[in-house]
Amino acid sequence: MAEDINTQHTERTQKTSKMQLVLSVPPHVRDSQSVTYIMWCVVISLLPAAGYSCYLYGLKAAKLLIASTISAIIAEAAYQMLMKKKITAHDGSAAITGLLLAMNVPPHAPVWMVCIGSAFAIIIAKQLFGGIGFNIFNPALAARAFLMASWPVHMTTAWHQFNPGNILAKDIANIANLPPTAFDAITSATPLACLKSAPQIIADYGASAEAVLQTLLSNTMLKSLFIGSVGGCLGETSALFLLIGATFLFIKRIISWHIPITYILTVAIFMGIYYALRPLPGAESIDHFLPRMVLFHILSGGLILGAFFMATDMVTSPVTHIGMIIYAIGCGVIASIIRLWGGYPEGVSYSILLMNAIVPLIDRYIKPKVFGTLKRTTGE
Amino acid sequence: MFKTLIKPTLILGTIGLISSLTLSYINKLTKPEIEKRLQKKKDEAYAAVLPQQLGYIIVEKDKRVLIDGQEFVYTRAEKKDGERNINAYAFEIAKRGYSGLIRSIVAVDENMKILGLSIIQQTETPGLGARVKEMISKETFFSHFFGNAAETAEQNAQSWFEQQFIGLDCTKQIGILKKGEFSTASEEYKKELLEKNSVSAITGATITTKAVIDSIAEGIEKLKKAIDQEKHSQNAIHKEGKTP
Amino acid sequence: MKIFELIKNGIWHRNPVLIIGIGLCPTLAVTTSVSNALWMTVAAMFVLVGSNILVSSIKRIVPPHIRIPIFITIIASFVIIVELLLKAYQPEVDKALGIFIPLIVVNCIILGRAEEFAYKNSILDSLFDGIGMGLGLGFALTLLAFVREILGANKLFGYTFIPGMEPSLMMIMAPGAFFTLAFILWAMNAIKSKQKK
Amino acid sequence: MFFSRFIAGFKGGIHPPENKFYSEGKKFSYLPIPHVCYVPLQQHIGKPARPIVEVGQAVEEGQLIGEADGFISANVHSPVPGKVIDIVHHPTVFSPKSLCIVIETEGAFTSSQQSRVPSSWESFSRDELIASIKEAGIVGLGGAAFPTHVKLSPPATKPIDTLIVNGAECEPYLTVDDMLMQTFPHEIIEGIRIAMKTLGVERAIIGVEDNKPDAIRALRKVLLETNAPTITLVSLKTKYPQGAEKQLIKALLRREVPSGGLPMDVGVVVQNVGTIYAIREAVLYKKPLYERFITISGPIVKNPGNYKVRFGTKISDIIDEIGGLLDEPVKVIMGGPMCGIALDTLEIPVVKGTSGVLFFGKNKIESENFLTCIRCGRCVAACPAGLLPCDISILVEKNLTDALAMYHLFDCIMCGSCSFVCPSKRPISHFIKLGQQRLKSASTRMT
Amino acid sequence: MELKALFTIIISTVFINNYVLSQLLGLCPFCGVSKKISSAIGMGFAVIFVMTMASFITYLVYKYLLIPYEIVYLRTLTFILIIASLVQLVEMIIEKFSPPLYQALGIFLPLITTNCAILGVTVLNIESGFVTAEFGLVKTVVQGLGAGIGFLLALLLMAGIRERLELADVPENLKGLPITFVVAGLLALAFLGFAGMKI
Ligand SMILES: Cc1cc2nc3c(=O)[nH]c(=O)nc-3n(C[C@H](O)[C@H](O)[C@H](O)COP(=O)(O)O)c2cc1C
Ligand SMILES: Cc1cc2nc3c(=O)[nH]c(=O)nc-3n(C[C@H](O)[C@H](O)[C@H](O)COP(=O)(O)O)c2cc1C
Ligand SMILES: Cc1cc2nc3c(=O)[nH]c(=O)nc-3n(C[C@H](O)[C@H](O)[C@H](O)COP(=O)(O)O)c2cc1C
Ligand SMILES: Cc1cc2nc3c(=O)[nH]c(=O)nc-3n(C[C@H](O)[C@H](O)[C@H](O)CO)c2cc1C
Ligand code: SF4
Ligand code: SF4
Ligand code: SF4
Ligand code: SF4
Ligand code: FES
Repeated sequence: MAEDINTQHTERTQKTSKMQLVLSVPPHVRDSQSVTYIMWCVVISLLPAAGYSCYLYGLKAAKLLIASTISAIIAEAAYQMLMKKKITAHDGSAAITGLLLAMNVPPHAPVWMVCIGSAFAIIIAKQLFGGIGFNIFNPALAARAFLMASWPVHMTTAWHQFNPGNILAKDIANIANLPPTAFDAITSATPLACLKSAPQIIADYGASAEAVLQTLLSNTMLKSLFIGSVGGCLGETSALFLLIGATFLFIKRIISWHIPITYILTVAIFMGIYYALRPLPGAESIDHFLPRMVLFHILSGGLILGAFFMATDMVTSPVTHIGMIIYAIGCGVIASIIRLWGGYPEGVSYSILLMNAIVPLIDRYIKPKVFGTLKRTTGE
Repeated sequence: MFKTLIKPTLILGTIGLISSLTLSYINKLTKPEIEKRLQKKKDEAYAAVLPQQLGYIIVEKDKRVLIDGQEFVYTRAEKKDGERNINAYAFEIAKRGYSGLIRSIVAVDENMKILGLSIIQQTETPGLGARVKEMISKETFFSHFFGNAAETAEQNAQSWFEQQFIGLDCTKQIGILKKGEFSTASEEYKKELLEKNSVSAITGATITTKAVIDSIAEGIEKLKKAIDQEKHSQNAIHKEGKTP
Repeated sequence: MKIFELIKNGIWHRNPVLIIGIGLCPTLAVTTSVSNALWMTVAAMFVLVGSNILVSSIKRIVPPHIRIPIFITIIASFVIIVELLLKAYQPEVDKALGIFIPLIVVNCIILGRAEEFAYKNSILDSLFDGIGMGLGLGFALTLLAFVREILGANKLFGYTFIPGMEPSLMMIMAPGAFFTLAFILWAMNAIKSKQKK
Repeated sequence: MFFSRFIAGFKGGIHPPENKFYSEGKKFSYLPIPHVCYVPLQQHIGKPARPIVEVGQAVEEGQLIGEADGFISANVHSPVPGKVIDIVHHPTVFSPKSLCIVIETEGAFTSSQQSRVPSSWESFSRDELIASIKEAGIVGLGGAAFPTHVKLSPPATKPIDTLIVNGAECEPYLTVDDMLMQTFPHEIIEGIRIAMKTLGVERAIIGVEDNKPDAIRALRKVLLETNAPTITLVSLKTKYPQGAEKQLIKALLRREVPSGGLPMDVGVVVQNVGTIYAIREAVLYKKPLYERFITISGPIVKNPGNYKVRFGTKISDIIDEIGGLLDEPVKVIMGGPMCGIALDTLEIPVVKGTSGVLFFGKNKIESENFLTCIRCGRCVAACPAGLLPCDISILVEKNLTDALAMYHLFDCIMCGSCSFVCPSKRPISHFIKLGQQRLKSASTRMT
Repeated sequence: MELKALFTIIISTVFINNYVLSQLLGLCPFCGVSKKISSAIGMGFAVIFVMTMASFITYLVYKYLLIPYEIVYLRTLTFILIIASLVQLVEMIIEKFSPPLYQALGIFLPLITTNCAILGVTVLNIESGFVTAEFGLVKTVVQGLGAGIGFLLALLLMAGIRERLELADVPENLKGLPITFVVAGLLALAFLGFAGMKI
């Protein structure tokens, strides 16, 4: 393209001898945010949550985070070297992918597994499509789905054994006087898994439905969910630290409200309607059951992480604001459906992946309204 | 007319006829074999859940009854214990597991204690749910083809998962323990399971495990109803017999 | 010489799966293990060779405008024969391959060869074309199954491959099938474009 | 009835750093007359003027030297008294080789001090008004340099009800319009009344961005004094490209100029404040358009400010006159940084459409390597025309001209907002221009 | 029969056990006709139509012809002939009565005869045990419909993605079929999210 621009001017005679004026096409000023800048900002915004998970889970978590990030960067560089492409591994996008992948695995997952996952994310989900900007699926989530399908046991069981001495789980008070075994079962599983298997806990440990619900929806539990003292994937424990990072991204205008807010609202509304129609057994005995349940769903699992950091991945989300809203509603509905009826306790990552597949169609049919015309679509 | 319509029809008809004839001939040839195998398979399944050493003899095979509007198939076996006839029942039951139906044959004695369980059909994830049929074997590809045959372990007809159900009491809820693989060799483990009336789940496949347990419970319910029905109808026959 | 050509064609130059890209469903679905792949090859080759010979031998009396129904009838008959034989003598195989045995009927390779080759060539050539194409299918199936069984189940012919390795279960599920085929086709394309140069 | 509103106005738009501080509030100063002027015969959209002087001929200041040739064309006058020393091809912003009349300054400035006695324009008929505007060679000073007399005489089929006066000046760095409104508020209001009479409209709206409070205050004061209820002043939200006419019309009147249409299709004519000022000069004093106010600015200019410059003055002469530069210039832009054109030589003369000249030094150069589109959607959000700049840029890059047809390329107003926001630094608006060219040549091939 | 059972069948065939992405059926048209969205839509609707019709007819033939005359072993032959003639018939009828529809669907219909998803759905209908189930016919037809919708969904997603990939820097040797399979693999991974769903 540069030649193109230059040829337009070659005929001009250069009268002022020593001066070499630089030509460029308008506009001559550019926004200061470059791709690299944006990507490293996202990395920084993830650091509070990542650091907190190291505090919670200790060295193991740090190892996972670092190994995953580094192997993603290495995979990117290695592929680009092998294919003789320009090396862009330092632009931070691979680092985000690696970091997010690690934040999406349980704290005690084996290190070799996340390394394979990172390589899968970068090579199969991203580089085979042409690298940054061309991938259809969110690389980190594609890799998570790959790990889930490949080593489901590591992905669904390696939750607990916290770093001794941290505040985890101690916060949650056994206010409902559950039998200690049942209480242990509740506090040592992820909250969503616990909700899903509540009937079984009730059957297995002889706890009452009310007591289990009371524990799950207690103030201390909700507070722990917010601050992050209950189990979960590395990055999904603390809503607070994720929100700090997300605020940073908002301030930097790297993400807009459309996707995260719509996503979370959709889940809230869906869950609100569902539990209003079919309250859980034991719900009557809990005051403010509905708002508590909705809050529980918002704070638990990867919803905050997914809504603010993964659904917002610009490459794999629509370009128009209306498209983004449709996409986010789709994510919310699918995530809720999987949470309520699916085989997994958590549906955020699959919901985003599935909506990624629809993004090309959304982008094709949802187009901005052209100024001076009545139609919205420019195609067909 | 002849060229465009009749001739093609004739040819097509002839070919259809020839192929049907051939096929029916082959069908005739293979049919007994297929039926034999199906039967054998079923017998094997029954034999697996009602092993001979227990001494039961099948008396009523594949009885079909309607329970709650659905067909229920069960088999009754008997053994003599002095004066008394001891009954045992085997039934086929299916329930949705992680991905698709899991069909099993279960045999219980009069007290609803499990005599044997055999999973005859499942489409669970290989390496996870599909491990319900996993045999314990240390054999590897290399040892099998290149190593010495001595390592080859003896093959059991039942998987470790199926075996751990033997002896559990179906009148009570069967529990799930997550303690890793149940080893047929470990007496202690077996004792613990019996004590807690539980089975050990396959790691990462609780859904499959639960589906099997639930299907047993469902089957037992149906079986009880079927036995009741049987008694009723026998009573009715008795009454009818008496009235004239 | 021609025979050799025909077989080479089937396995390599005009490999139905890897080059032409047809007959994909059985290729992906049944390649969870090498033994499944081999049995599928046997079954498909039986139908392929049988229908090729038969079509070639009756090509003179088949009017062109009704040839397709006739081919389908012939192919379906062979498929039923295979189905019945497997049910009778290899019930385990029948169960493992399941619905993909009847689906041999619609496998584009077979109808394609009947139409493209057998209908125009001699019986002997058709026989070897059938064998060649069958081997080509078998090559593709076995290659896929080999990769998938080892990576996905850590097994080969049903026996543990490397004790202690944790296989990637995905490889024996649908996504693994797609990825493996993608990589094999990628390699094929690379080889082809290198040869062109 | 005047009121002020804060209106966001149109969809899209961006907020580039304004950088107006260099020249903001700097009073107009008059640049000395250049020794030699290169007066292009093409300083406007449309056909170039026809030269009517010969080499060696003496000319007066303001004498007609190029005659409008055709309907859309404009007269060109001599900016200085002197002698025509040559008629040559010389680089201008319009093309690398454009016919210029070279005039060497000589003699007395008789005509510039023409009778400064205003004629009473109220007695002029519309035709007389248009004739004097045409005579003065006035073209739009807002950038596009479209002949003003054409704009002010719309066909009878297009009734006009509103004159919009564009005082938005949304481009960064530029401050001429701001200064003009501060310095000559009476003149501008009078000019508006003249333009209204010329057009025969009852209503005029002045749109000024709210980052020019002094200009707003000055105009408002005059409006109060003169009690002109048909003229309103609207304070607009500062947002680029608030000054683009379609966006301005939308913001002020909620009317959308139809795709492919002109402002007159929705009953509006838009004129820049500079143009309005020039109209008044032409009507009242018969003063032809041979000089204008421009902003000279940029980080390396010693005395950035707002200057009155004669057309034909070369940039190199300007540099000397304003006291030089602090550093070697690396990039020189004629116009604003968003729409302006980068020059490759300082020999280029100032023309009617020149609203400013900006000088940048070394630290301005960025490597212009662009990356692949990461589909961030910023360009889509920024595009005031409602296009999909990202898709268009990719299609042009991949040379897929056929697919371009349905992307409304010709609705692009070339504002450059898309390129500005793109984090991959893609020269999107340039791609769009290329795409337009390819589509045009494709359609001519077809016919 | 509750509506829920039918709903379950639809959800199951469209999402949980999608014919293309998890059962690996109908892959040839899936790869062959997914280059453009417009043809994907045409093919998808043609498949829905034929699948539903074929499910209906094969069910009747199986239940009232093959079983009573004890010739179930002819199932494959009968079904494929039924499908072939059905496609022919549909083609003729549409051509006669709705030329525009024929324009839209016409070119896809002949391809459908050799689409194994169609034969697959008819065979699976039988193997799902619908023949002996109550309301078997309705369930069969619904399953045919669901399978068709699932096929359309997968095809549409793939077509959308492939149109976008036209503009992507996919490595030269990976273009065409190989990258299509990579996408299919990732789609299948995403659809695993529905696995184990209980409705
Ligand atoms: C690819 C994949 C396949 C799975 N297959 C099965 C399965 O066959 N049976 C099963 O019970 N759970 C299966 N699961 C479900 C999970 O392992 C689930 O978390 C588990 O059943 C819950 O039980 P746990 O408490 O033992 O982890 C599968 C999960 C994935 C990701
Ligand atoms: C070919 C052409 C014809 C035009 N005709 C008219 C016209 O008849 N009336 C009018 O008011 N403006 C007319 N315009 C002027 C435009 O409306 C607009 O003011 C001009 O292009 C400058 O706009 P800009 O400075 O926003 O780029 C015309 C412009 C062009 C290019
Ligand atoms: C992106 C863009 C921004 C513009 N901004 C302004 C502006 O701030 N002020 C202005 O007077 N004209 C601006 N224009 C030009 C106007 O569209 C329009 O041509 C002008 O106001 C017409 O008046 P004129 O004929 O008197 O120049 C802009 C044009 C474009 C394309
Ligand atoms: C706001 C934001 C969110 C991102 N989220 C992800 C993500 O969830 N997964 C990922 O692999 N990359 C993510 N990236 C990085 C980058 O967009 C991604 O690697 C591209 O998909 C690669 O083409 C994100 C980038 C930004 C700016
Ligand atoms: S040319 Fe640019 S700066 Fe000047 S007025 Fe128009 S938009 Fe504003
Ligand atoms: S230059 Fe064209 S495409 Fe780009 S933002 Fe402006 S109007 Fe939109
Ligand atoms: S702003 Fe640049 S990177 Fe973002 S979508 Fe537009 S073209 Fe692509
Ligand atoms: S008909 Fe044959 S070639 Fe066409 S899509 Fe099906 S398999 Fe591929
Ligand atoms: S569609 Fe299944 S084999 Fe081709």
